[in-house]
Amino acid sequence: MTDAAIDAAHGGHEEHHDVKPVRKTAMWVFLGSEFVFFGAMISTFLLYRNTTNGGPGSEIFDIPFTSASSFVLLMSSLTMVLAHNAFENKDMRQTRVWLVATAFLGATFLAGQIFEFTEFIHEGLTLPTSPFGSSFYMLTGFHGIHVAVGVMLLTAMAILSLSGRLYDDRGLNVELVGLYWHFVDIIWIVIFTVVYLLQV
Amino acid sequence: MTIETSEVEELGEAADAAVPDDHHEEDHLDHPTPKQYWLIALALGLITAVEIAVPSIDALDGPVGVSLLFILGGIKFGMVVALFMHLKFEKPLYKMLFLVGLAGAMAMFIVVLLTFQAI
Amino acid sequence: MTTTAADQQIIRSPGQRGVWAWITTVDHKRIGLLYAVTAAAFFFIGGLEALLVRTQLFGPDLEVLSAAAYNQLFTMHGLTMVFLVVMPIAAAFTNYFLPILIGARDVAFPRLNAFSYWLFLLAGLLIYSSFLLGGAPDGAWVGYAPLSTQLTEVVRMDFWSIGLQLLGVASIASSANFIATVFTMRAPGMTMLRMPVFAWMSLVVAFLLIFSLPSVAIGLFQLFLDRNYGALFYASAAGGDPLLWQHLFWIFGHPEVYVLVLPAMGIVSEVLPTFARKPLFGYPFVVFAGAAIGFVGFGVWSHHMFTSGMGPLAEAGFGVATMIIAVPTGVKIFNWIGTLWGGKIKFNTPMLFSVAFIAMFTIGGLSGVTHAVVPSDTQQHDTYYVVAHFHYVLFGGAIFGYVSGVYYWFPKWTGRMLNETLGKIHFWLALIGFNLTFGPMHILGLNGMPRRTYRYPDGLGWANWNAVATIGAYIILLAFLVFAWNIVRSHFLAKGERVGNDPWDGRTLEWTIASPPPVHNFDEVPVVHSLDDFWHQKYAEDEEGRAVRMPAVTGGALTVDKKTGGEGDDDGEHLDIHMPSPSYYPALSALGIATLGAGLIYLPWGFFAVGIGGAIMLWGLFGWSLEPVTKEH
Amino acid sequence: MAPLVLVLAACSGNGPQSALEPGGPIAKDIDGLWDLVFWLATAVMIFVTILYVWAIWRYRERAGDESEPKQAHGNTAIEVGGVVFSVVLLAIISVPTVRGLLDVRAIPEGPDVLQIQVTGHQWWWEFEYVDETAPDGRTLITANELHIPEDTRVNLTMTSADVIHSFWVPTINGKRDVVPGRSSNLTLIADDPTPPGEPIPGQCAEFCGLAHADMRIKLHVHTADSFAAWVEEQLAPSPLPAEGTAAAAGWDTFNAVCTTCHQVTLEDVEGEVVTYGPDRLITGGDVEFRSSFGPNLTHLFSRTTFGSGTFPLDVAHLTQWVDNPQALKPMDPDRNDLASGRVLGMPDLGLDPVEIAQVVALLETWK
Repeated sequence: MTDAAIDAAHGGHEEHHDVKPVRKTAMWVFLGSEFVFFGAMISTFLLYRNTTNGGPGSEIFDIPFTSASSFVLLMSSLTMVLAHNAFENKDMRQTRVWLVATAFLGATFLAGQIFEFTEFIHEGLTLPTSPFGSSFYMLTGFHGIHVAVGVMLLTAMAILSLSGRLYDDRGLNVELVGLYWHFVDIIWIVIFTVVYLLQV
Repeated sequence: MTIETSEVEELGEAADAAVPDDHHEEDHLDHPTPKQYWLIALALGLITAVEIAVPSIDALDGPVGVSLLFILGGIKFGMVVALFMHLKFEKPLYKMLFLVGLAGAMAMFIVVLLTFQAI
Repeated sequence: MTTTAADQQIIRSPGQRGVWAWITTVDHKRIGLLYAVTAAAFFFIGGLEALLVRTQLFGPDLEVLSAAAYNQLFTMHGLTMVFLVVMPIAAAFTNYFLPILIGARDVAFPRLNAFSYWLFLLAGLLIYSSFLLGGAPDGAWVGYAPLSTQLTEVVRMDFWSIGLQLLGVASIASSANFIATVFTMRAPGMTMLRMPVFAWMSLVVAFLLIFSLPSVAIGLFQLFLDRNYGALFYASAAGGDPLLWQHLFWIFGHPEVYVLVLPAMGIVSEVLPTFARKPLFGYPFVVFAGAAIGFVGFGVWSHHMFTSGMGPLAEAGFGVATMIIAVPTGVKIFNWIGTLWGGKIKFNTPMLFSVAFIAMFTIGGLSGVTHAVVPSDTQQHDTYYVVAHFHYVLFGGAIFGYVSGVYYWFPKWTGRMLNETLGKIHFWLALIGFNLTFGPMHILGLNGMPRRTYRYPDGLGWANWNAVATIGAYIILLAFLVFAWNIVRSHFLAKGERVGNDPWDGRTLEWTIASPPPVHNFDEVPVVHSLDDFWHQKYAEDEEGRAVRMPAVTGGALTVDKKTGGEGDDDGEHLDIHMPSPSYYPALSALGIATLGAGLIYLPWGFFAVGIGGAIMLWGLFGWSLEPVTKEH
Repeated sequence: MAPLVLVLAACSGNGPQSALEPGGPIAKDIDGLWDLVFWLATAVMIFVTILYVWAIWRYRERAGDESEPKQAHGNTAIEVGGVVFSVVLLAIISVPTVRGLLDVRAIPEGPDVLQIQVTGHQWWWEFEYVDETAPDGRTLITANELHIPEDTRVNLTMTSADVIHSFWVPTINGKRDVVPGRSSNLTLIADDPTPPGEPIPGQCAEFCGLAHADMRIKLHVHTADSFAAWVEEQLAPSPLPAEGTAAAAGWDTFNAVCTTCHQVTLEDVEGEVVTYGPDRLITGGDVEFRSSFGPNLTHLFSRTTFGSGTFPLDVAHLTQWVDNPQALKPMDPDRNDLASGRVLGMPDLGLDPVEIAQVVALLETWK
């Protein structure tokens, strides 16, 4: 986004510096703040976990199905880190392969989520059913939006890599998108445990 | 969650380390190899399998199972953060930013839930 | 400014004129000025709203305003002053001076910076457009559910929730920007503990925002879903709990108070040493105290909820935590007094406002301690006593601090001084008007007058003090008209005295560069050797520790004489500085997001606007990420 | 500033709704705590002011003095001392704070406690004396004017029918929010009976929409005997008007229009007692509250005010009210939705002047 600002700080005639710290700092700051974002939704869910207003509750969860899609998302972290690794080794073909694989796994997870939502709606759980329904759909929905944004970024990068425009010093770079993607994954690790597995 | 007073000196150093002047190449130090990444993923998959099994084991009903799930989830969380996100190998500044967000959010929302007697 | 030579070298020409130059600017100084001008405009609107409110309350049972109009006006007054005045005026100072104070040429992400401004402006305009579209938000700035979710067919509170959401996005973006700037862009030698206090406070504020805004963002989404999609987060009949909103709001809302006041404290910490001609007493303690206020500030949100029924345990805990805040606040006050002690104090206008800041803030701080005493707070909560308290903190505190900053840095912005006589008239009118307005409110509150009431009956002993408060409010208006005239006279009528780089014999880096500064701030990035580096370039200390002026050094930016001023220290012969090029994509992206937000208010047919806004946003963001940062030759 | 605030505080008459004029033991405790904190804060203020004014005066720049000041950078001992000093001060106030908090929050128990259920509505108060029952099992329900005996512990159990309100009679106790879906408690103990017709004022303290300012409370404190008499009088039904009077014509209108929202308990000439009007239950947490859509009008004219303590109860005001309620009090009845329980005020009933006079004549009979 701003190599120029870095340049500016040091005068253009000085040697070109590693520009990553600026972007990476901002990315870690952003991820830190995302904890508050998801923390608010997770605690809302915990508060309303048993507030089903006569509608269905957590008994409608299909744990084997969600476990499978959780596994898919977990593995997408592997492909993401392999993409980053290939990029560090300047292997563009490998990078592209792993980026596409990550996007594909992410899309699979999203498809699973859409299927799950459809099932739940059939069983009578919707946003206006109960505070439980409201907080469930909001939490998993916002996570899904994060995944969707990630899939879009990964796809954009895969396309950019075709024309060799995948740079280290752009806002849209493999390492930053990777951080974001892993973050979305760790949030799902929490959601999977707290929402699905802890059915007290 | 801003910076705790006692951490300020440390923070200053961390920040100074982040100034682009210093030619830190630590980004590229000690990262796991692709093979290790596969092994980490395998471990994550196995832990997930155990997690899924926990609710169906009657002996693990109640607080034991709950704590086990939290521990297993925590291990997965930590592995992805430390190894896939490379935070283990990163500057203290990034660790601080990430952990302050995590710890702060947890502390605040646990207090919120406590005021509702929800946990 | 004689930057002609440099202009030819700098790719982004500072000579661009007209509206387009301002829309596409990515220069942190121009963006800072945009924030300042916008905040000033909103300040007069918000002030007008306050005057209408005060006029209605001049006597018992007056009928100047209807209840509906009153509720909209006090809601908009609060919203405006918090989100559209004090936050942006703090952002104005931070934008303009944070990079300069730490020796940088711009913020870390100049285009993101421009995006934050445009989104802030459009969100403000969106909220205000509600006046033309059936009525402004009327649920108080805190928007407590379920009052705020009650009338879903009336869109007023949707303007509030969407507007706040957009403002939150703008603030998060600029906070991440400032944090990255401070951690990665400091000049060589500018260690964290050599940063001016104002830079420190800006950093603390950025952290406060980044960790508090997401909480209210979730609350606002929940309210929005409740209002528009039948979600049941706050529907008590279905088991939803209205107190959840209060937690999510105040987890943000309390740190927000420090967001509003800490930058003002930073300004005061710059002004006092300059005019007392002494270093800030206990610099590390002042810095630590500011950080501690921010840190503890995250643990006290529920003291806004002492009457809501959280249970005695939580109330006791939050009460004691709230008292702890008084400790670092006290540290700051005593260090400011320590700074004055033994100094040689010049009472120029900036100093007068800073001195008044400390006095008024002390009163506000002490009345704050009385809120921590929970049983006592059950009497004071939601009364005019609270109104008095937070105006002492936010007006006598924050606003006085920012006004001090305006007088202090105006010569840096414009190259011209504000008039001292007018400044002193402004000061005394503001001080008297302020205390007349808000002093009596303590008594009104203790005597049982609740806030947010559009009328009150005679016979409760409130009439006289309300009349006094209203008269005070008009004196404040007078004071700020004088202020506005002072600015117009000095800058726009060009009658202000021209000054050089360093009119106040300052201590920090901004005084080493031209007034107004060149686009690239520093011809040569300074190397910093100590706190108050510039002062130490100018003064040594003798054996007794008294300051001794050194002969002017030659070379670089420091060939500045305070008497003549160093106009045009920019010899720029061999400057080859690449500043980022102007870009319209940030403004375009902001326009897209704001359009999208506006569409959400008028669902379902607003989906049209959502679609258009989304398309504009994507266009903006793609253009943004694909365009090179600097134009190729 | 501190002296100015003191002077202002000293020369102000406090008024009947002032927290500084406590009329009961709880408010007195709170006021005592306030006094402690106020004087401590004032002492700190005076100390700081003296230091500050002295520093400003002593170290101002004087004409002709060209010397530069000593460059003092700080003093750790002073910093530590200041921190310790302020921590000690705060410890001094935190102990009584916590103790006072526990006292204020304690819910009184025992057979001598008068139990009253309070329901907050936009924009009026409903009071049910759950232990005061008529022979036919009716409980005592009244609105806006609360009656309690002196020197008796009264436990209010409160919830809201719509948005958050806050019950506040400053001279008796601090405020307590009234939250929909939850029940909250507040203890009232009043020292002295109020003179007839001069109740203690209070009002809603949490912003609750359009007429928040007009959601007031009147608290009548009785001697034990007069309270018992009041209870007996209130539990008795009001009379159904005799045939042929203006009031009887008013009753036809009332029964057709007003009982949609208002409850009234009447006794006809045969001695049959009937309660007209809607009856609904509102849950606040674990407690159920009986409620209607508008104030219960049985014995309306035993009250001193109407419109939630806002207007004096006389024929002139009442006529105006029945004619056009929104002209007196800002409300939003067009958005009433009784099916979903949403009531935002009394609608304009569209009655002609004759009907209005008849209805008012009827109301006058319900003393």
